[in-house]
Amino acid sequence: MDERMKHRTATIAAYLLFFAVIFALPFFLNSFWTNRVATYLVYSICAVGISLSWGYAGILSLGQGLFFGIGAYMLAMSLTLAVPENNPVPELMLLNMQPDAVRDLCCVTPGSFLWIPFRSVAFGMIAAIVVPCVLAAGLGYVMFKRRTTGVYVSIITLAFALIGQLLIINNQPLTGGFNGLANLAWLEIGGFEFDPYGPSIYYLVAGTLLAVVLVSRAMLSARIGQVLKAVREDEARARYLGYDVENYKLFIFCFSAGIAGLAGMLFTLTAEFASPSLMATSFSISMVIWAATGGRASLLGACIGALLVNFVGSVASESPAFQPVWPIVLGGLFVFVVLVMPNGIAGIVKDLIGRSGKARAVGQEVYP
Amino acid sequence: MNAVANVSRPAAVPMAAMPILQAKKLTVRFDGFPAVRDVDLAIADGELRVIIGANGAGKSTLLDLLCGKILPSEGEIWLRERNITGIGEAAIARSGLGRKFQTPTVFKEMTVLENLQVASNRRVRVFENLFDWLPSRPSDKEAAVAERTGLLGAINRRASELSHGQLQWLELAMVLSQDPKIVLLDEPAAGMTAAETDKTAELLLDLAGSHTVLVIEHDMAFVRLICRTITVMHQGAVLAEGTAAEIEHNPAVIEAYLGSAGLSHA
Amino acid sequence: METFVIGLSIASILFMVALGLAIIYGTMKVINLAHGEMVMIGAYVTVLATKHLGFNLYLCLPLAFLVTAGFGLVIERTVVRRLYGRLLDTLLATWGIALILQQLIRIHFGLGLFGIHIDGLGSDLQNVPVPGELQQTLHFLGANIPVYRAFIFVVALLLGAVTWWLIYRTRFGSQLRAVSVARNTAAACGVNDKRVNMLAFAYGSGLAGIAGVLVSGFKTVSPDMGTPYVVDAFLVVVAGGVGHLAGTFLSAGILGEVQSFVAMWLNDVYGRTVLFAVVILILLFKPQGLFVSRSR
Amino acid sequence: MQNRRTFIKASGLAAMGLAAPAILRLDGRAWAADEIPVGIMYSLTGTTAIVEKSMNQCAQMAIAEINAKGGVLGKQLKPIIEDPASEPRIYSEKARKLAIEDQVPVIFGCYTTASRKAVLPVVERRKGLLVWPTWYEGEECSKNVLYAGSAVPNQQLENSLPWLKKNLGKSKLFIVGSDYAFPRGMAKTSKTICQGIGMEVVGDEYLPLGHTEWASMVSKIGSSGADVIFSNVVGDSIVAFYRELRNQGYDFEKLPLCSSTTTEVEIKAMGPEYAQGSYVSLPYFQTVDTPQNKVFVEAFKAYAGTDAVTHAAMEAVYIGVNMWAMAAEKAGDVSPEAVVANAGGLSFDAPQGKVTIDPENLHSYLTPRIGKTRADGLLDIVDQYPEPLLPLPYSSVGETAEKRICTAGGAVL
Repeated sequence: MDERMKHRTATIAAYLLFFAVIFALPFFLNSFWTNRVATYLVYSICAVGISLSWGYAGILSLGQGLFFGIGAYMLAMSLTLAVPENNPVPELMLLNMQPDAVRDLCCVTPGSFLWIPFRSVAFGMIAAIVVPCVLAAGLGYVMFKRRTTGVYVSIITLAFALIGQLLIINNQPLTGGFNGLANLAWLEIGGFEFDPYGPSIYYLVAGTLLAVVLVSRAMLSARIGQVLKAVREDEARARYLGYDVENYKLFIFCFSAGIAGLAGMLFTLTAEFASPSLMATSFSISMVIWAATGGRASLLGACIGALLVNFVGSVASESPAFQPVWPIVLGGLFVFVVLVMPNGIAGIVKDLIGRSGKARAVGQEVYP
Repeated sequence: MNAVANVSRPAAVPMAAMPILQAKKLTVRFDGFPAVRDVDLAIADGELRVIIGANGAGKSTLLDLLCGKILPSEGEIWLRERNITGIGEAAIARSGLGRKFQTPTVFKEMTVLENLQVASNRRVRVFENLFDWLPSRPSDKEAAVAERTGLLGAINRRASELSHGQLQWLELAMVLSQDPKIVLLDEPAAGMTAAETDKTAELLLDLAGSHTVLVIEHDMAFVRLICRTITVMHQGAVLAEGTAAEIEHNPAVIEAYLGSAGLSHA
Repeated sequence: METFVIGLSIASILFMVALGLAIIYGTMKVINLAHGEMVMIGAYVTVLATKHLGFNLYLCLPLAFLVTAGFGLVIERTVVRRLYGRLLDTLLATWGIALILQQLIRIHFGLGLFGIHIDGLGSDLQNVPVPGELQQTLHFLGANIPVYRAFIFVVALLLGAVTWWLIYRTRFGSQLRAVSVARNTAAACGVNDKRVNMLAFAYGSGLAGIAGVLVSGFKTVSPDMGTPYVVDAFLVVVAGGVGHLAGTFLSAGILGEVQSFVAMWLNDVYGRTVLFAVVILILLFKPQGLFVSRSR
Repeated sequence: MQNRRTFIKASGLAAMGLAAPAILRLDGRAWAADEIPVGIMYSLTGTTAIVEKSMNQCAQMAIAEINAKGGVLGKQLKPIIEDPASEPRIYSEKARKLAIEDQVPVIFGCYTTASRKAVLPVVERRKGLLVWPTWYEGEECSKNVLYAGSAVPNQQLENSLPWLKKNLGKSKLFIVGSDYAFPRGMAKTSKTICQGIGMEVVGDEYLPLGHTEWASMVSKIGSSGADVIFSNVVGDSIVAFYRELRNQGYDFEKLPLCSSTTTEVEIKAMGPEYAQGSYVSLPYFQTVDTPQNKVFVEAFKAYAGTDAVTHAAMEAVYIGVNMWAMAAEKAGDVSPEAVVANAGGLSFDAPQGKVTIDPENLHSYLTPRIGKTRADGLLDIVDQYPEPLLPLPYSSVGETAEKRICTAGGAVL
């Protein structure tokens, strides 16, 4: 029994250490680095979502950028309306409206009534999480009821995200098109204004990350975590034990979409803009890269992966020595991780802690 | 209800109780080739039925049909008065049909205890398991079924470290902990030592009272140990049904299996 | 009629790029995100050959095939070989390779998107002089068909036939199919699966190189021109049925036509949107691809 | 064996970790007393890298020239170069680094409108200053952006559309563009101008950015009965568009094309023979014969290589850097508020001629020109305004010289 106990205490210690460092950082960083690390933490939340659906349920979604982007847009719409001169109608609609249109949200351009509920910031924040979940539920229901698995899921989600991006760019009078939404007010809750460069946003993001990780850990150590592991290993066997495997996959798919939406919302707070480029394929792929670098089946690994990759990417592109070659540094990091650390950074951390027992078949995951 | 009454069976087998599991005119074709043709089957509650037949006789396909893995081209499957044709594997499993596969399919990366916990959990919906805390020690039920299949000692060992025989028993234990009404077993004794085979036979006989068991088997020695009624399948259809003695003297069976290893060394 | 021809030309380009991917992914289950970069390398080979060696477009085809096949060989030997069976790790590794290749090209050639070249080799480097006879337009059945598009279509057909012959009519082809279906059993029967994989990866990359040559005829050559092609090629391969050559060919045709007709009817933006929607529907309702019969 | 491999892996990871702080310099950068840090933020990688790389070099050249003449207020300018990689997300991040960590008083950066919108919140919130060079769709009136050298729709259309009608006798216009803010803004302004001069707009179509499949659009143009095309297509699509026109048998004598975006860079990329005979409406071409332009072209060729070409976006960067320096000298202070306050009314003898900053909307009076592409890839100037034209950023929603929307106090919609 002691081997399992040793493993559990080591994991808890790793989590405590990680979050201790994260919460202590703002005291050592200037306001720019506080904001930058806050953005990295937003990416970590995304990586946790991917690690959950991919690492624990075997669902690799290459369209997570869509849910992230929608989360960002929902809050951005609320924050746009919160800016005084955007009332009653946001500037982007004034510029694109027909000369004789009524200057009211209901009918200035076709579809502008959709903006009305976003007058309340609370609605924007809730929608940032609920809308991605609803979209994921719709797509997930059709996909999993048809028992789509493996690379088909990845390609369908990829195509779905591309459709989302195209539609947003194409409806400029409604969404601001390719430029997205800038000119946003700061989030204000109960009189307290969140300054993107101050520690307030940093702790909001760090706290959310902690909450997301804790809820996910609790879920994974509860029965559902066990069922998910079973589903990932042998879907048919789980089915013959009476489990509706599709519902479990759907739940995780929606849960990680909600996490992506939440991360998107926090991105809007730290970067103060939302643009369709968040839904691009390259961004969705980089999310998968962060989770993979960190070690797919570990939430902490995903966080570390996201922080490390973004940190190396930023620092390499800024230091004069690496500037002309920073994509090579990044590309080299990915190849290094896959060849030398098959289980990602988490694999290394586990090796260092010295888990007893034969090293798990290194990286041999049988993919359906 | 009238569908149940007019079922016709080739051999007159004393019908003790209302059949718990019934297949009517069950047929399935793969690109035209009828793997199973017009099979009528009625299993009584608590009966231990064995299905024998040469390779390719359609035994495994029949089992796949019963547990919902494959949808029949024609015909129906009834569980007591409920038509369970095509309601999906999970629903069939939940209505009381446990299936053990030929090659032991268990969750190898998980421990024996975890395997049993997944199997014995009857509240299968997502939200029921969301924050339901996982005990680290087996419940009485799990301990009992582990003890019954001789796995109590290895309860915390990873499934991938078990021997072949132990894996078969683990899968059997998992099926049992689903507390199924009917247990479908696909060659449970395959690849086992003589001692293990005897223990399995003993286990199945012990089961017969409380559960209905349907076994597919080749090894006539093992069949002889455990069964009362045998159904012989040949090229997708039911050739004959009856006790071991009747089967061996049935001319159609002998002709179909002249010299085949399956029956001759009975 | 005109739209049909346009659809055909879109289809032939899609098919060209997807063919190489069909080999690599279809038979070896390796997600190669650097496949787009092979198209880019093929295009740069054309640029260099026409500029320094005075090759015309036709000669560039075999040259580009050899160069990109060489690149494919190197990538397979150094990285991909260690990752068989780990499908998703190849995704990560090949994405890293793609980044490295893009930046190497960018440094060596300087920025080549619009042909303006700040450092490194000559300036009007990055466009390819298309041979005279390919620039005319044919008048055929009332539609004027650009000869260059027809040329692409012919090369696509030719390549499809050669690949089909290679896969289904040669020993190497049978070994390839054996390895793709059951690697271990094939190896057990004496098939040197390492060599087969290496050659298949090289051949797939070579096909992408040829696609690069043809694409450089109507598009500028830039370090990151390759990425969009990976997405489109993947859609075509998976929709057509993995590892099923005829499937890839027909699905490229259908997707090309869909995009062309919708673009003519609505606008190009909806053309792309409907294209993606069609792929989603195909994958949902015919996961094995359009042309694979339902197997047991 | 197992633990040795782990040790190697662990040390690799640790080494990467240790190297980081050295690069990071957490405490921000300390500047020598006689140096002014200025930010240069043009993409060196990614899709728009090619045009922006030349802008990066032009900015560095301009700063080197100013430093050679003694710098600004006696202090040398210290350029800090960042690579935003053509991603709005990274533009925003790098702008924050320049504004907060390096505390630069000015950022010379951004090319597309999308990148500017991502940087806008940073400069406006931190009271910084962005000097933005590119011609764009207007509809913006920020007090933290100096639109030095950046033309607005009326400065590209008020000259070209009437010229096409009067000189070439064309009256059926087909507007085509990439699907984003600039082409849509240009289309709106074009429609209002066409109504004024009795020109019929027979088509207004868009296709996704970077889309290179032009066959359907070109045949749609052919069947629309248009006798002249106005193209607001950007990026890689331009090359595919011109080549497809040639492939489908159109030539610019029968069906003239005027573009707002095909500079010398794009012409060289597609091969001059494809663009020969097409028109471009921009304030600057390499062939502008002013003394300053001769010096500018020679200097840039010396700096970036003999076969480099100069183009409108790069010239605008040159204007921006110089006018910022002039405003700072005049104000005696490099702070953004001082520069903005003193920029209004300043004039600079730019390569394209005299350029003046309008005090109301911080845009620039520019001289609209129309060029016709020659065989060698440069453009002959076929039409030129006698003096610089007033910039009207909100012409798409009816701003006129008399009824100004963008004023010193902000936009009044």
